[in-house]
Amino acid sequence: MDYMPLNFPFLAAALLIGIAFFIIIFKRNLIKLIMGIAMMASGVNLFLVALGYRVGGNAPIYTNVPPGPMVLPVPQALTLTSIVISVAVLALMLTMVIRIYRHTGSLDSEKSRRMKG
Amino acid sequence: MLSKIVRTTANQLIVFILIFGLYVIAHGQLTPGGGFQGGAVIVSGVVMLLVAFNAKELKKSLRESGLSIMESTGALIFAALAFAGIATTFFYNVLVGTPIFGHVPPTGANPGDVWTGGVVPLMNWAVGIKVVAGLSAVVLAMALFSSGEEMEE
Amino acid sequence: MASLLAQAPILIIAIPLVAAFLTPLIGMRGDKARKALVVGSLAFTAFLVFALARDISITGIRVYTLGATAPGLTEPTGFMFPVRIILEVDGMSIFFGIIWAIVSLAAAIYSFSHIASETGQIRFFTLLLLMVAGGFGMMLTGDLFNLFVFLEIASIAGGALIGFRNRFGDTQEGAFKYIVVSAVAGLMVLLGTGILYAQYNSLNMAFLAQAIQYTTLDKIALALFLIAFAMKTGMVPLHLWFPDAYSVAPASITGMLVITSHACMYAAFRVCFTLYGGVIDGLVVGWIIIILGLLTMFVGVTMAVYQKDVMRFMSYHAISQLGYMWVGVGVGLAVLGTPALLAYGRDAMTGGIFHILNHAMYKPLLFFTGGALFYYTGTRDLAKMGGLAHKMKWTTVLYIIGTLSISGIPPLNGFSSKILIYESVFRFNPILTIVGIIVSILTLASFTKAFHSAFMGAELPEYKGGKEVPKSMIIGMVILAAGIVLITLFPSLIVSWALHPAADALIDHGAYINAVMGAVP
Amino acid sequence: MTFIFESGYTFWNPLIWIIVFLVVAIMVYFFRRSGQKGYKKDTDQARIFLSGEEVPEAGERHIRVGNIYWGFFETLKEYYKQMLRIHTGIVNDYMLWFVAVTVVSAIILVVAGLVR
Amino acid sequence: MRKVVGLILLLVLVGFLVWGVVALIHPFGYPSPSEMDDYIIDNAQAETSNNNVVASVVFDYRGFDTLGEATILFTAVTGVLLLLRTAKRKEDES
Repeated sequence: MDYMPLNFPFLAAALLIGIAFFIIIFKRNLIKLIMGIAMMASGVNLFLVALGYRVGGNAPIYTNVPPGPMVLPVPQALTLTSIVISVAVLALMLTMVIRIYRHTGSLDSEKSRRMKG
Repeated sequence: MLSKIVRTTANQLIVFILIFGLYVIAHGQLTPGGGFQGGAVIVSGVVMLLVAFNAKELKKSLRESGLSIMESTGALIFAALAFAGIATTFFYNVLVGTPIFGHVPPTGANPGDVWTGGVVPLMNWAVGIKVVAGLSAVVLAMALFSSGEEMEE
Repeated sequence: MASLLAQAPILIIAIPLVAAFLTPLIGMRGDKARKALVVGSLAFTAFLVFALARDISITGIRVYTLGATAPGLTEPTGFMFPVRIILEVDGMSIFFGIIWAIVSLAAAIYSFSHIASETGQIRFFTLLLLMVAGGFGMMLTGDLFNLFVFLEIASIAGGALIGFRNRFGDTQEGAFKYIVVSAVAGLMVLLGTGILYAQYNSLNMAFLAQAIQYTTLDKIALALFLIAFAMKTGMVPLHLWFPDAYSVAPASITGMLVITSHACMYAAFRVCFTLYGGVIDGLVVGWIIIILGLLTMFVGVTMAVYQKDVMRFMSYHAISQLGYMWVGVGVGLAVLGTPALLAYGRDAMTGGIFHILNHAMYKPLLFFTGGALFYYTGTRDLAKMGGLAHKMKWTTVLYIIGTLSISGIPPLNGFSSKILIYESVFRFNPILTIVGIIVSILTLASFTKAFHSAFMGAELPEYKGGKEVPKSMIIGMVILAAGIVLITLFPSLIVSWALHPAADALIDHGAYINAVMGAVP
Repeated sequence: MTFIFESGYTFWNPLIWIIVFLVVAIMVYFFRRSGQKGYKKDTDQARIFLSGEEVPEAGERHIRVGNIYWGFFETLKEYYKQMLRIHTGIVNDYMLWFVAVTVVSAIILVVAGLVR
Repeated sequence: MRKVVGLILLLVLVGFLVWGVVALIHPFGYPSPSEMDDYIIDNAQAETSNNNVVASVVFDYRGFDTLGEATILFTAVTGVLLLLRTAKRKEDES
């Protein structure tokens, strides 16, 4: 495709981030909250990797590459880093939720809360 | 523990997953892939074993202290490779031009040569070791914890 | 020595990192080896930080290009843009580095006996060293994405350490809140970085500062950066996670978390003053910061008076004190465009930065004394304490030093920074000073209350048998108290050696750009 | 090595304060010492006297944290009620505040850019 | 009340993001300044002797980020193992 109307990939990223914020604000279940954060990470990653696309570009790897322009390599590297970071954060969050469930017997962010004020 | 068919199949499949993962790690400088991706592929094999057998069985062959040491070693190798160039600067690619992984490929499209990349392939291996050990430790620990097993300190 | 100094910026980050990787291997050989490794690496790092600080005060901004053929070669030959990651150390970064080096050393020594009865110590110290490395990375880097990576290292290590005492449910809750907040803040920082990358195709702060246009997208990115870092700092409507996380962590980690929150404040200053330095609408952003800062001061202290949990009480005070720094530096930002007031702006910024230094000394000290109370009594509830001064003589004296310092009682150091803020801010808007003085009075009142209920009174029967806390905890506290005494005695030296260079480094963003984009050596 | 600290308008010297404190401390020490001779441990003299009433136990004598500054909290009751309503302790609310402040500051920044 | 305010704020936020990506950012597929990436594409083979440009960015040009990333994974693994340890306390010596 030569020209993409309305920048659909960027639009998808923005909507993903919006939906993720909706989940994080309105869903009281802690697991859903974590899913929201995962979704937000995906949205940001999609935004980053879409920044580097060039029309008709090849992957930036010279092994047997057909002639033509190449897409930008730096956003891909950033996305790679950010994916691993989000995996690490998710693993830690899930561990904490397991622990919270063991202690309070609830996954609701209001019922499992002990500290306020 | 699932049925015998599943266990036998998993036992056979793990070899192929392992080989594919190692291939992805080893060709990180030539094809899409690298340490993180290949490591993740291998860990998916570990997860398959975890589903087929249970965490208690797997704990016998994968000890957590061993995984911890392996992970530290991988990280240390990575840091040491970065430190290798400190005579010029940190992260300087010292191996370019030497016989080990030092061939400079021709500019532009080429069929690819495994002995290229300088320190990059070695770093890929270090990261691969690290990711395999680290992620399997996490998966194993979570599985052990949720099945109520005691974990070693 | 000279070559060590040439590599100092990277070694400051790499040594704690490598020590952290080594800890699981060496830690198995026993307590002694582990403690030697932790203290040795941190002490060597502190030495390097001081050496680098001295060098920078002589030679100016230091850049270090990772992976280039020479550390000073920031741009590829014949091109006008940086490609590699560049560490850039100026007066402001090394100022924070000094604070971080001192406090992390004190916290490591303090935690030797504070957590001696717990399991999982090897992993505790691994994470502590990783947190140190993350903090140094945030302070020394000159690259936006690298800043994000180190922000995440510091927050993940901090989050795991908050949940260290995993047999209590509330620690897990505090850790979860912390990690959720830092994950969202980190992702927003990444989104802002992506927006800037899309427009200027670079991640280097100096290059971006030179190229930035202040388009609408840049404004959105500025809002994302500013509010995300402000949330990590604990600015008022976003402070709600702060007491939850800080009160449940082991006391040594709480002391370090204070400094990571200062590191996030450093990042916010760096974004406002350097990255957007040439184009920023200083009055608007300055007023946003000032209003939120006033709210921070006031709400923090009034909530603190109300608290009954000793660590929670001190966390609300930390929030309130952070407000002083925001106001001081916010005034500096607001008058950046008006040359008539610039001298006062510089004074206000110096005061705000001075307050950061003071706060970094007395707040960890107070948290450590709170941890000592917890160690002695096994509870954080002030209502269950009383008469502890009979047994804990050292802790009492150190608590008094911290209290006088935080409430700004002369001659202690808190007074010098507060008077600097009051006088210069009064010229900008007198209301700010009035609020500041009210907050200071409330601070003294609430600390008197806590002092009375914990230390004064007759010796309670349930605490008759105890002893003073172990030596290493006292050493950790004494290091920070010595810092307070030193600043108290020589405020003018500190101002001229450390604070004016730091404030000037923020104001003079041209020098920061030139260090990277200038003539290639 | 100068002790004087100049703050733009005024200057002040921590050394003077320290000397004043030292003098006060020495005076306190002398006053205390002058009464020390008549003080004997473990006699009726050292016991608490409460108009002849029964003296309560140590634990009940101590004024606990909840009773200090009662009047202050009574006066500011409404303020604290509002404050505690905000401090819910639910993670979702924290994120709502973040969105709120981000959106408001973004609007301020963009609008201020249009006005100027 | 909370729901209404939250939804309005969320809509404004999404509005900002959508406005930004539809009207303000460069059209998808045409990254307007790309000098740094072009430099890397052109010189990665000669400088790092690497066919895979992404790998040379990940491990060479931005290798420090990758060290940080590996550190984050290490941190998370250590943290998970720390939090999941069986919470037994050593006997108090004091």
